[in-house]
Amino acid sequence: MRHFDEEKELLRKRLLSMTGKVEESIKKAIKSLRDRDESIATKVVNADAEIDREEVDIEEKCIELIARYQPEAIDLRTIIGLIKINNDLERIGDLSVNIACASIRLLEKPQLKPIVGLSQMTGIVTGMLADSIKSFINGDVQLARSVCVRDNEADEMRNHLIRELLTYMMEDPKTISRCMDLALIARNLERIGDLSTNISEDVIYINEAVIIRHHRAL
Amino acid sequence: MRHFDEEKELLRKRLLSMTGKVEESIKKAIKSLRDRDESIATKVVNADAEIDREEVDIEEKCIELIARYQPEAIDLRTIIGLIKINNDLERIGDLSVNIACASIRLLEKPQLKPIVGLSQMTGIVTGMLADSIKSFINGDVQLARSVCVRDNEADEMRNHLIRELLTYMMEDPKTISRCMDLALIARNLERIGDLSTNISEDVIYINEAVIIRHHRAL
Amino acid sequence: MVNKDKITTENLNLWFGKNHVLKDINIGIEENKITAIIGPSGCGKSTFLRCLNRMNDLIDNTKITGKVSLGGENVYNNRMDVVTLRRRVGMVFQKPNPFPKSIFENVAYPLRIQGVRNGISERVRKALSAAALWNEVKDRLNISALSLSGGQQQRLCIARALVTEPEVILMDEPCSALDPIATAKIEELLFTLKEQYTICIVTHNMQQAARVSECAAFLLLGELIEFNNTNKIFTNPADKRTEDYITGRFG
Amino acid sequence: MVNKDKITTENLNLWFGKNHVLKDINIGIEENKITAIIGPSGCGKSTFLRCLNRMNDLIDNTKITGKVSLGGENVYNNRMDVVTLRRRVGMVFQKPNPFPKSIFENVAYPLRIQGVRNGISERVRKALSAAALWNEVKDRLNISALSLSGGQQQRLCIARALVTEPEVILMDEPCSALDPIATAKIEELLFTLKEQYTICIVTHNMQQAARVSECAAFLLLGELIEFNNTNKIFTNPADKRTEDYITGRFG
Amino acid sequence: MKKRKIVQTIGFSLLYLSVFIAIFALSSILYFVIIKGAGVINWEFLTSMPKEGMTKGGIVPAILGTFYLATGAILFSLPLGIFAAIYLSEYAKQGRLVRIVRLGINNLSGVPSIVFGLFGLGIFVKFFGFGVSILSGALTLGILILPTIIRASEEALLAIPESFREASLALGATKWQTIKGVVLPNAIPGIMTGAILGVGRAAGETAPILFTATTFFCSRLPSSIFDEIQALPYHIYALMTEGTHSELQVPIAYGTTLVLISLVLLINLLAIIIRYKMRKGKKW
Amino acid sequence: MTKEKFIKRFFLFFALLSIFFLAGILFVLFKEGISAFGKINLGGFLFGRSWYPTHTPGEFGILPLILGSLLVTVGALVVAVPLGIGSAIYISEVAKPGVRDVIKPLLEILAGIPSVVYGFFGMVVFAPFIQRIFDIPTGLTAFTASVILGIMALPTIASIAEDAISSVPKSYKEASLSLGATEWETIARVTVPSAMSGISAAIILGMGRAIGETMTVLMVAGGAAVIPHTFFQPVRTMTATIAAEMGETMVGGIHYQSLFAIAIVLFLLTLTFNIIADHISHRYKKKMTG
Ligand SMILES: Nc1ncnc2c1ncn2[C@@H]1O[C@H](COP(=O)(O)OP(=O)(O)OP(=O)(O)O)[C@@H](O)[C@H]1O
Ligand SMILES: Nc1ncnc2c1ncn2[C@@H]1O[C@H](COP(=O)(O)OP(=O)(O)OP(=O)(O)O)[C@@H](O)[C@H]1O
Ligand SMILES: [Mg+2]
Ligand SMILES: [Mg+2]
Ligand SMILES: O=P([O-])([O-])[O-]
Repeated sequence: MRHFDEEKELLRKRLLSMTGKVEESIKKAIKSLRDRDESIATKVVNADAEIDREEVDIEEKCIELIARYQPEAIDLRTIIGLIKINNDLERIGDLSVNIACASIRLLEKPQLKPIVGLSQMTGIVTGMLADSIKSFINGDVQLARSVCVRDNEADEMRNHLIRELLTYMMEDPKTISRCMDLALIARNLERIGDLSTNISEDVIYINEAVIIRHHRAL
Repeated sequence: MRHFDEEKELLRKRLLSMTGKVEESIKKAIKSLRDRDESIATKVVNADAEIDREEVDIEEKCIELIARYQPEAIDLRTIIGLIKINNDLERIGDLSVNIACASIRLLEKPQLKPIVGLSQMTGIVTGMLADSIKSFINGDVQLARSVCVRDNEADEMRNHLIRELLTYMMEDPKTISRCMDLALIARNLERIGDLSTNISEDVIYINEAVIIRHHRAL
Repeated sequence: MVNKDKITTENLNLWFGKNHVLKDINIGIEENKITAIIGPSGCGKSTFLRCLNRMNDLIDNTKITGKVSLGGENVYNNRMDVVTLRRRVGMVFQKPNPFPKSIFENVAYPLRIQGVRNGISERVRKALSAAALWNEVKDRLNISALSLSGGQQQRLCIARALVTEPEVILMDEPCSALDPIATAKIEELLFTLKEQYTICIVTHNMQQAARVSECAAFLLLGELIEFNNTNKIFTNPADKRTEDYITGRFG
Repeated sequence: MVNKDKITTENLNLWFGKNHVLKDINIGIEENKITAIIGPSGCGKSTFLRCLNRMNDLIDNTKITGKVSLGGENVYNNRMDVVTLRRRVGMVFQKPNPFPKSIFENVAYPLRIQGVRNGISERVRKALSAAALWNEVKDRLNISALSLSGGQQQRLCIARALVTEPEVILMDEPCSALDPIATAKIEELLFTLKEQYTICIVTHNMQQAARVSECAAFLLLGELIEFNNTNKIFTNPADKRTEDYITGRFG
Repeated sequence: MKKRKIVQTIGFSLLYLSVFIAIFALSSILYFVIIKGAGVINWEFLTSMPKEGMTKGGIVPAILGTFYLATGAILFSLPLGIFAAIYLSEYAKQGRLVRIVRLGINNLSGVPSIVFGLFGLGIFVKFFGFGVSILSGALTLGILILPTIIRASEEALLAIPESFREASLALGATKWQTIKGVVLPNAIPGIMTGAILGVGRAAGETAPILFTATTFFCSRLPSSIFDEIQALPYHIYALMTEGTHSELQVPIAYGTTLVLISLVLLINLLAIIIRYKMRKGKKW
Repeated sequence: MTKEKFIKRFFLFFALLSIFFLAGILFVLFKEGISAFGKINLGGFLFGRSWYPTHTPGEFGILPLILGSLLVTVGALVVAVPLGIGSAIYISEVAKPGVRDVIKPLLEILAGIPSVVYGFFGMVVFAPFIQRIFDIPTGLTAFTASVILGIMALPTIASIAEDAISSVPKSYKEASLSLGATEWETIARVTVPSAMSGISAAIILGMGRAIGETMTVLMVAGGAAVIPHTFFQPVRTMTATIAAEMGETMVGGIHYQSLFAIAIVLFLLTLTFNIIADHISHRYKKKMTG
């Protein structure tokens, strides 16, 4: 195996572990809301610094690999893909922090009727995220494409949620502020879905050198 | 001048013109709201396809430049920076589409009391965007740093706006749906500010090879 | 802008003795572009290049079948005069090979053998300018060409090839004997030359091929594996073997 | 892991006649790492390398001041025996230079001159394995080394340098006569060798320096401009001249 | 380690010794010839005819004879040699013909000089009927030095890098234009060296002219190329082996030897100087 | 025929001349010498122990001449080979550039000293010296001839061997030194072995030169056509015989013919040497280029 391949492999592994952390953050943020446990949310917020550091590290490593090995063709696409995916992952991390912050705000006030859709949506987007990264690691274009399809589902769900929240707010103006936060959470979850889709698109680019983003119907 | 420099110059120019388009989109989206002119918003939505295409083109060109010239040191950082800035610009484009869509939804309903803050915030974030790109083109690290500072201002403004909107909603639940859209617009503007900050950070990285993002207080 | 092919080969085959060195090469070298030939050592790059101006005629035991057309005419036609052909298709070699004459006489040589008498110095000046060497040597045209640096010598050889205004310039690893700085200068020169000439360059420096060329051909064991835009070849080659070679996974 | 310096130079100066070729070089070459020396042609890279095993002694009119320490001992001390020094500091040259002997005898040569009698074939096998050549030649150890390919010859030379288990291996552009595929093989070999040896490599292929080395030194007109981590040099050099050279803006 | 150093010292000593002996032996020859010959040489010795049955007088016929023979030989073999060398280095394709030609040249150069003498005797003197004459001797010597000339010329031509030829051909020159314009001009110094060495060799040879050109004594200077002549080398031999007053002849022989040696060495020196100059100036 | 083709044929003609001359030599030798074998049988000629061509009937056994030639040649080689090769090694490997620039041209110049000068020197200086030292009746012996011939062949051998040694790539030397070999080890184990074929070619060419040498041996070997028993007796070589006797023979007579017959033997002998040397140096070239 070429030395470059070893380095690339190492980077892939780091990305995978970063994904694990990010996924955990999302789940925890939502869990803190469900279990009404502020400490979990705080942990998510605190964990972000590490993800941020890791992101910076990985990006530096990628640039170093380009600078040192001048990769071409699939190797180059992989590294550029890594940079972008890494970026997206970090943003997903930020989004879970956003969710956690909203959760903390919500926990200061009495509980609203629990929103089932939120957990369900979390399931979908973490699934998307996991699959997009899996597709990257395995070079599985099929799986990547399936993630893109699932994005519509997530969008659908968010719209549904927002509509539900609107009704709550209309019914009881006292809930407005809380509903706004819940809407924010829904939006963030949806954005996580979007970013996972981005990742999947990058995977497709890496493997087939076709940039497909924006081609699908908006 | 080296051939590579020519190519890089060309790319810079393209990025600049893309920035112009994106800026225009943001301003138009807000203008459509202010002037209550749906046609302007529609134009924004339609113009996005071109921005998307341009983004894909620029990114391909960047990868091509890496593949063909194996740039090192500042050249490499510039190209990687270009890829990231390009990405950010496209996202800003998407955000203005989001604003335009919200605007279209708002225009279906009677006008709320005009929100002065929104125009003001638009001014701030478009200023940030313009400056961040200017700092990139001119390699002006000073300017880039100033953009990062202004981000707090934008955040402040958004919080202020959201609080104002909450009051409206509480006062008159009929406005809830419209206020939600306005809040969305405020959030999107704030995200434009965030992305401009990202761009500025990239500019600093390109020129000083120091990755500063996440270092500043969150 | 539709570019037409300046040189095309059709089923070009070449044997050195029993050694089948080029196998059914079909390629179209576009006008006013730089085409690069890449491939591992011994794959037939130089041989291919030397087919185009019939320099292989000098080697014994060579058998060639197929067609090489230069602007529509078959180069291996009996009516094609080799001397005229070589005047139309200039060549620059791996090692700078100026004659041990003065700078001026080096560039004037092709004119002199053609019996040109008038305007020689003007044409020499033009060729040296085109080869981006004029400013460096204009005050010492009479010193020996051998006292120039390697990179200058190579540009002198380019000027010498340009002076009779060929249609095509073939370059066989023109920078492999030069250091990176001289190489960079030659590469920059190529970008300006291609506006007027059709250039075909052999290089085993893949990065160089990537930098300078618009089209690239990948040869392997005498076969043309892939011929495409340089961008395509270097970001997304169609053939697995090209990809392996480009990314250094080969062999 | 703290790495200590295997070789250090202190204010190393060298003159060829009146030509001041190395100027106050202070450098520390770390143990079990690959250190690359880069710089434009004629900047003194080879000369610097040849100072480390006193190969410059062979050149007349050389004047050297300053210190070169190998594991603490000054190499230019009178008590230092050049023959022993060269055994401790092996060297691999630009052009593969196997002796016109069999493969086996090439590698056995350093042992034979030292008067080793026992276990020669075992040590030859080990050296050839370490140079990643054993599998390719094990069945034909008695054929002439000159019938190997260029890349194989270079690995043979590496094996020959390894057989006496030197502490340091100096390489002066070891791949510049090789094609990209053979080069890739040697580069891979370097990664495994550095676990056991301290390696210092001169190359004018910057990409190669970037790929293989952990530390890199940039020389210019005999001065050490920058000496740093390779990462740093190639992504963010501290000196403007390094940056210009690395990005090809030089000259 | 110590043992290796000692071996080295012994080895080097042997080398010094052999060079010393070689130089000593050769220079002692020069020494004797110069010491003993210098006294004999004067203007008269160089410019007058021999007198009194070779026991007195000068050696002018021998000097002239050697001059005629060497000039004739080079005039004959230089064009032949150059043309042959051009064929070999520029036109010949590797193959049986060239191998045979080359073998022929190598063997011709190895043929003992006395055999050339017999050949000259058989062909020029007898068969063509030139008799014992300048012409026969010059032709014989010419053939003798032909391999030297061909080799030197070929070497000079081969030293012209192939890249010059390729460059010229690639610029649209014909083969002959290439030879004329690029190859030959650069080979001339090398060819000249060969020619000069040939002259030196021709001037010093004795055996080939024994039966083809020389005579012990001739009373007048030659008037045509069909005349017999004296020559320096033969003169030395004759003085030592013929005649009856050896005590008078030996000093003359010393003088003649000094003249011959000076002549030949000067010629060789010239060739060597040219060659060194050329090597220095050559940058390709 | 085009101009270019004509030019090529023109040059070809001259290239073939050497062959033509060689064939001519062979032809002349056989034409004049072959009829000797009609009168003397081949075995008696080659192995006959006495050479009395002027007796009646003449005896034409050239064994003493062949042995004389061989003895002198071997003796010459014993002198010339170690000195020549030692000098060659010294010049190319040991000498400082300044020294080399003097010694090398000196040897080259000395290589040009005509053979008759060596003969002369041998006669007037060296032979009397030998006579005195060893207290023998005449100084003109096989030994004297060997030494003089050896000195004469020395520059030739040295110069060819030097070429061979200095054409050993410098990189071999550097490689060896960098592996911790001493300079002597480098010379003995790398440089000289690499140049071995070139050196052998030099020796064989030197041998050819010695065996074909005429004037020197004619003047210093003493000229007795008897089978030699010691080094310190006069001998007569084939070349000397031809040179000495041709002048006195009757053209076309048996003596004349037998001298040509000797030339045939000589010619074939040197031809063999040359072919061997050629073969070796050919192989050498192949070896050096891999
Ligand atoms: N003059 C020749 N005679 C016989 N075979 C030859 C000759 N020149 C080249 N070949 C053979 O033809 C094949 C192709 O050679 P060519 O020189 O075209 O390769 P290349 O791709 O240019 O390699 P490199 O990168 O080493 O220059 C090789 O196998 C080579 O051995
Ligand atoms: N043997 C020598 N005698 C005199 N000067 C020399 C000698 N070798 C090198 N130099 C000079 O020393 C300087 C440095 O040479 P050196 O060979 O170290 O350069 P380099 O950096 O290795 O260049 P390159 O990349 O061309 O190998 C040059 O100016 C050169 O001319
Ligand atoms: Mg080639
Ligand atoms: Mg060097
Ligand atoms: O054979 P010679 O050299 O003595 O003429």
